[in-house]
Amino acid sequence: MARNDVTLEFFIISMLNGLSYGLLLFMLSSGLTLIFSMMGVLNFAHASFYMVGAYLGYSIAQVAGFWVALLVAPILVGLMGAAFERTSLRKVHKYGHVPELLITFGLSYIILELVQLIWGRSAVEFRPAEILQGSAFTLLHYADDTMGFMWGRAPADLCSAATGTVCSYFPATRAFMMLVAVVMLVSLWLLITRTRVGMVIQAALTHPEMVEALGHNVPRVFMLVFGAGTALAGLAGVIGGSTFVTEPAMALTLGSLIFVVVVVGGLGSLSGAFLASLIIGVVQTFAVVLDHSLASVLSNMGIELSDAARQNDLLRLTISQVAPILPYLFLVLILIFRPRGLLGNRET
Amino acid sequence: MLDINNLHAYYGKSHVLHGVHFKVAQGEIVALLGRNGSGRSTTAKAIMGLVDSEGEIRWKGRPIRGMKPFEIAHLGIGYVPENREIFPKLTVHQNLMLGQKGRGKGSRWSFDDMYAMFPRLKERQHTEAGVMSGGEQQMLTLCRTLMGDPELIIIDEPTEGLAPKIVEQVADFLQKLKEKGVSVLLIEQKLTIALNISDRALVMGHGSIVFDDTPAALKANPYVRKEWLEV
Amino acid sequence: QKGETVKIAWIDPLSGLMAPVGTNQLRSFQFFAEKLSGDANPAGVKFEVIGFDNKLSPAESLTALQAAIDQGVRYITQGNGSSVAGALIDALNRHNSRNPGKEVVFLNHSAVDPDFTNSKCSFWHFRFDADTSMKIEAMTAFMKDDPTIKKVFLINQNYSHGHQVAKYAKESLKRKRPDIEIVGEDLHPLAQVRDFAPYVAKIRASGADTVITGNWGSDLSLLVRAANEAGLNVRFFTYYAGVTGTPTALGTQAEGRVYQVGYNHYNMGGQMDKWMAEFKQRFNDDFYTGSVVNIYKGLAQAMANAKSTDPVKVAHALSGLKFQGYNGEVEMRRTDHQLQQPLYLTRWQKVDAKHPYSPENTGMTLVPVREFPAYVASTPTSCQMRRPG
Amino acid sequence: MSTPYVLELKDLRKSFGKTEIIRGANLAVQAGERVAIIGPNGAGKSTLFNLISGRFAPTSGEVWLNGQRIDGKKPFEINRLGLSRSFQITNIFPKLSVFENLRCGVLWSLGYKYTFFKFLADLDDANERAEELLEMIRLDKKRDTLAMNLTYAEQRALEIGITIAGGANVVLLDEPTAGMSKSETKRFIELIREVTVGKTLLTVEHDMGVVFGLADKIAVVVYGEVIAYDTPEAVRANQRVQEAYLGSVLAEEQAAGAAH
Amino acid sequence: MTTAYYSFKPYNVGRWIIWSLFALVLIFAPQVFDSNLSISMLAQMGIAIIACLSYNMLLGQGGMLSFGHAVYTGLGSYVAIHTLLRVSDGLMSLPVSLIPLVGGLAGLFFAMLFGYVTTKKAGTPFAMITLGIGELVFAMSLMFSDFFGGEAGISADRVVGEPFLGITYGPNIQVYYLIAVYTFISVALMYAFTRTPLGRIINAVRDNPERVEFIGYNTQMVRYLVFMIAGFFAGIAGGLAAIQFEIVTAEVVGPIRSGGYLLFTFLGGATFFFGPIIGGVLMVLAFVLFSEITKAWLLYLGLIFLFMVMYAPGGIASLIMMNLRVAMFGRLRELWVSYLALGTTALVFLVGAGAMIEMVYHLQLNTALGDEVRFLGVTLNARETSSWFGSVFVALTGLGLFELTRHHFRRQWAEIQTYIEKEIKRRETT
Ligand SMILES: Nc1ncnc2c1ncn2[C@@H]1O[C@H](COP(=O)(O)OP(=O)(O)OP(=O)(O)O)[C@@H](O)[C@H]1O
Ligand SMILES: Nc1ncnc2c1ncn2[C@@H]1O[C@H](COP(=O)(O)OP(=O)(O)OP(=O)(O)O)[C@@H](O)[C@H]1O
Ligand SMILES: [Mg+2]
Ligand SMILES: [Mg+2]
Repeated sequence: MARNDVTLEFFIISMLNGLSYGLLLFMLSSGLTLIFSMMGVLNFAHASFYMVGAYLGYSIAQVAGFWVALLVAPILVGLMGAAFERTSLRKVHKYGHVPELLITFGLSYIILELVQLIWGRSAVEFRPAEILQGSAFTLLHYADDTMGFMWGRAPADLCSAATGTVCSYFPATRAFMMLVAVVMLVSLWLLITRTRVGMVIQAALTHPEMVEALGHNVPRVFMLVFGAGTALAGLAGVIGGSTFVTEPAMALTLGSLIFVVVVVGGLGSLSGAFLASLIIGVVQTFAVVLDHSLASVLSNMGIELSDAARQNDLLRLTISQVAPILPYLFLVLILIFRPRGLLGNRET
Repeated sequence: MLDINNLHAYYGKSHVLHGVHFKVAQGEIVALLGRNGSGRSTTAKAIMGLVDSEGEIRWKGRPIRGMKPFEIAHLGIGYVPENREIFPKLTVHQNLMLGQKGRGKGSRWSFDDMYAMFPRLKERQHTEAGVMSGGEQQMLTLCRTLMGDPELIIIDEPTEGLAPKIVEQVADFLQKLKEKGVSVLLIEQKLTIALNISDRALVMGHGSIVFDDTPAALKANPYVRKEWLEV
Repeated sequence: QKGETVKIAWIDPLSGLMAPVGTNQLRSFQFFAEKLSGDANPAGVKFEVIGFDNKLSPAESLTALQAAIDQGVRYITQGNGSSVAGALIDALNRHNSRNPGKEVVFLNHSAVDPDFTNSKCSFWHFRFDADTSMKIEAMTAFMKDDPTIKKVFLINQNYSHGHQVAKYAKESLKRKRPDIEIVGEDLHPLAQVRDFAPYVAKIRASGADTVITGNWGSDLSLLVRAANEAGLNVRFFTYYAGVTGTPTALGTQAEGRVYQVGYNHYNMGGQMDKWMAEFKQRFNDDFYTGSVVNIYKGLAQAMANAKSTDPVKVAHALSGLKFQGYNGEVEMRRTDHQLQQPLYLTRWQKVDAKHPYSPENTGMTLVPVREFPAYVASTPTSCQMRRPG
Repeated sequence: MSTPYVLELKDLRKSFGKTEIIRGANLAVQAGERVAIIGPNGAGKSTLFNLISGRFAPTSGEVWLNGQRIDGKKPFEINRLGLSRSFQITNIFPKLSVFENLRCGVLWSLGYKYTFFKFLADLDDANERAEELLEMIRLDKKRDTLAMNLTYAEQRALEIGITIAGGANVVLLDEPTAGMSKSETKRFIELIREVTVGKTLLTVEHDMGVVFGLADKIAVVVYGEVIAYDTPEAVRANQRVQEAYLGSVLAEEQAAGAAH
Repeated sequence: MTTAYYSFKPYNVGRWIIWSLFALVLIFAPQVFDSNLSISMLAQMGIAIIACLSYNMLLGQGGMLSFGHAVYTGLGSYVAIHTLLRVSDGLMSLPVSLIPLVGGLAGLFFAMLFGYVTTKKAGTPFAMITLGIGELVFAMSLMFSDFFGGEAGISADRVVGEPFLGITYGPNIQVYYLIAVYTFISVALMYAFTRTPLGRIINAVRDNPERVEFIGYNTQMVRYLVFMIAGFFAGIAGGLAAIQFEIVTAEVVGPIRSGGYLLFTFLGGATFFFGPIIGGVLMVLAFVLFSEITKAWLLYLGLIFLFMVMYAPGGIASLIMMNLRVAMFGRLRELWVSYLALGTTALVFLVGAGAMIEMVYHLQLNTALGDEVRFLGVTLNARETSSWFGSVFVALTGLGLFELTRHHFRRQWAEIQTYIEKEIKRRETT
């Protein structure tokens, strides 16, 4: 068993890890919220656009550097999204939500295959810009159990075993990730509250003809929204891809998780998505840290277990092992007890 | 101003309008009468480009058939549909906002004008439109279209489900519109009001215009009324 | 049997998570089918490989098996995913007993679950890889002599392979270095985790100086990368550091801190080097599944001895066969059909004159730091094999 | 306890958020009566219907149906107790044929409930009943047309058909003739008369023609209260009603229009 | 909904014919396709058909979009295989032929369990809950290896107990006929269901739940009941799968599988009863055969879906019904030519495009075997421009001609439809 004496810097670092991971989730889900809640489209290809963002970012970074990629890749992805909306999604809009969903389903297959054709089937080496590869700051834990903090990466000699100082670094990429996510939140919030687009779309969901008859170009608005949503996914892709890994499997692993975020947060509620992402990020991170299982808890409580019982799956299961399913548990419970989601204003 | 020639309209395959002709002049109220299913609403929808149609529709001399609804709307034609298509999830106020073009600059009508006309709406301006009473929704649709400051307004059964008292108000209001130089194409069931306020009356039957003259003439013409309006 | 064509059905993933590895291995099989056919082998048979994509799914694999058998295939090979291997073994046991005269032999190139040569051992199954217990045996033999290792952390994927690595590691460490403290053990979902930072934080908190992991693919590269970023300075003892994609991800930062245990490495020397060079310039990919070579060599030898390509005869001949593998004299142990072969412990570091070969052109390579002759790595078996008459 | 009344509202109240919409409505309807409910827009007529039929639960007050207390019950429970309603905005099963629409309306009342081991085709009583209804609402020609392809008037008729299909003895109709021309309306009133013989009928209407043509009692709802409940003549004479609702000329004219 | 009013004619000859044909196909299929593989594929088709039909009870008939149907087929499989193990360990005695029923009961049980929460809601919440539950069960399947056997799964031997009339279920063919029998009965039962009161009310609930509440039905209850029935048949499919493969692994409860049911049910056509049957067949073809034929199968699959959804949102079944309608008005004959033209031009295009795709994949995957690609008997060289030119040219000409014929066909089709409408109107009036 790992010692779970949770030292302070360990706690801080874990918390930051959780937050930054949550914020990545938010970057992804914000785009989905936009599309899902405004157009009512369950865009199963959203994570695929995330992947495309990462790969495009990778290729662009090769020729023009990371920062250009950070700017250009999302735009390209956005254009792709818009194009898809215009050529395919729009055609099936009138058939209702299931066809819309299925067409994105099909799209996700296609994207996956194309990506593998273009960039191959194994991971590509996508590294963030130089300055991001270092550490944002270092937490020092001196031999005399006092804590220290310093920007950037603490010099090696300081952290050598000799001095007995323990250094925990916090990667700059993650710091950057958090920054971008927050900026994204603010700007999106402005966009939605300061413009009529949101209203037009909501109205168009129920009475598209009427909205047009009032002089709004509904198709174009839909296209823009979809483009914007996918662009956000692209942005998340560049950052997520360079921080973690850029590989064909990256879409699959996040695919359904972001739906959880959007629904748990409450359809149409950006702040909800934000909250949900953070919660899920932090919960998952800390769940990993805890090694308690029913068995260990029981035995800590002085209850003796037979070997058979100790071998029992359910009892043996540690919290860190169930970490990955917590979001879905969360989802089901929310939908049963609070169908409108955490901060949602209307039923999904 | 509006000039319709030999207009045909279809729902998918079924042929509903068979060659409709009529004109609407500046600042004139024209009543479009007829039985259920005679094709009046379809005519309205055809003008707005909401159903596929053939023939000729000219607005200020320029052909508008085949344009997109929002383009037509921007040319200054407003449309009030028959079955209260308010936006249920939005509040009354937001509904009105969506009626505006751009930010509603230079529009003849302000929110206050609307609330003044139907105080009921002012009371409920922050409730979801979806939960409002049938009548209230009817008022809302009318106002919403006016916010767009149309020069011609096509109204499909505006007094539908309104209390008699309100019906009178609406009638008066339509005349106000006229004074402000707005033309009105009024689709109505209630003969009395329609004939009281309109300058011209059209009667529609089986998808074409079967009578086009002054209300007086219509009153005086028992045949048309028997044939095309009563049973 | 001279001049006969021996069809071998390759049933492994070409799509999904393991696609890159699968693709690489299919290429390996095809490549060496060319190299070792005809006069190049004592039996003078021509090998032909038919690839089936099993999408890493046992059920799909069984269907593929059906297809293969319909095409008259009598030899199959597979390696990715012990779950699939297990399913295939069961299926073959049933098939061979239900359809005498149509027997099929299973040549396992990479599935390392010890059960296959112990509790679940079967006469029809031959393993050319070294199973988990053997690799751990070698790994710990190396760790035994390194006093700087005091605290070990076990992190593995939450499925049978991971479980076994953890299990055997704990056992043999207790045996060889009771003083080493297992400061932590973790099982994480397979190929789900994108963010290993929490695990790294945990490892750091546990104060470990060494990590043992059976992780492969992104689970390994992400783990190491996260460790680098957090400045976690520990050694990693791994199984699959050299496999497609991982070298790139390890890059230069992991220098000197990542070890791999295996039955081959990138600088075996001699004929092997030529082959690898050719393989590389042809596919611009690295050959790392050495068992492929031994499969062909062993199979051919057995056919030569049996003077036939009939699977039953060949199986009997192969069982207990001693032959020259690319890595020296090896033996297909009769009792459990586990190939007895030397193992190598290698370290991830810069290429040098003696070790020029660099996987995925990273400028890095795996340098052998210790070689274990077959008998060291060998482990006992509990197999009671039912041998057909 | 039992009352002489089929339907009885006792000091019924309903508020949405802060705004109270129904402010203590009282009404007692006798068996077989035809009651028209009139009142200004937004007075609370439809809401009243929603409270009675269980779509909303009242904030306070009681609703009695056939001597049973039903306020707060679920719509389907109330329906099973013999009360059925139609909607102001047409509310049918668009993708089913006219006949199927009606048959669905019939099933529960004939006790088939959630049956899944009998064939619909073999439920003769249900099918006959459905066919009758088809005749009644004069849609036998459109028997197999999908409901969504009917004209507006026809859809209204179907709406009524479904409403009475269950054979409930209390029927609520919300603006049944909305959107119909005079002629259509006349025929429609006839139809309603026929299909509701022997039932208790409550209907919301703005068309005075219909009101005076159909009702033997009129309830006037203003600001969520029933301010008058009496015979047509009495109500027409009633001063408050005049200014609260009818307004001058028009009412006269309309009533006249309907009178002949 | 399907043309429900046929159900009135007391004795419907057409239907008798169709059902007997169905039976005959089931009986003689393995005689025609008699290799091991094709027999096991036929068996799998039977299973897929049951699964897809049961799924369509939710999607097509109840308007319930489920992302977790594999939970019920899968758990059915697991319970079935555990039963099989018990039987072979002699802990209980049960003829193998009945084990699918055990699976069915399991499906029913779990549908009862989970359905209680899921069917409280409809629409998107429903979809999302099923998604959540699906993911949960899948994740658990890898955690509780006692029951799920980890990723290695649970395997068993179906040859247990005394052979009954010489039936051991050893040989594929015997298993196939077991499955065929189950398939026929299940299909018949599920068809019958659409003809029952509950079967009709669920349609009403799909169309307009609110109104249903006002004709005496509790919509939640209706959904719940149907959900359970669907679960039962799903479980049967699962049980059969357990016997067919003799192994059950975690993937059978996985989201991918659930997605498969959704996709192929839709592809087959959710609005008609027989749609999912087509879907089931295609499902097996796609996953087993298609993936053998070409490496690019996932790409093709994706494209097929894209275009099907765009141009035939009613699925294949709707295409068939449309043409039947045309045929009933005796206008189909004129269309043959156009269809032929469309078919050929489309084919030409596909050949070209296919060739290119294949070459790209070849370059990607196995340049090992030289640059030759065998494609439809032709040998292409992935590195020679000539091959590329060739395929591009073929593809383009194909596309061009296709567009031309399509326009012509469009007009023709529209004309016929108008005619039919008129005809219908005329018949109504007379
Ligand atoms: N969506 C539709 N699909 C098919 N036919 C339609 C549709 N809407 C209307 N129709 C048909 O078109 C004809 C004219 O309809 P329209 O609504 O214009 O009549 P109307 O004069 O407005 O009568 P109403 O008083 O019912 O509004 C009717 O016969 C109707 O059946
Ligand atoms: N769910 C709700 N939430 C908030 N307000 C509501 C709700 N339902 C109805 N109201 C309000 O209650 C009032 C009465 O509505 P109701 O539909 O009963 O009027 P009505 O008498 O039917 O008028 P009409 O004759 O125009 O249909 C309206 O002002 C409406 O806005
Ligand atoms: Mg109309
Ligand atoms: Mg009302």
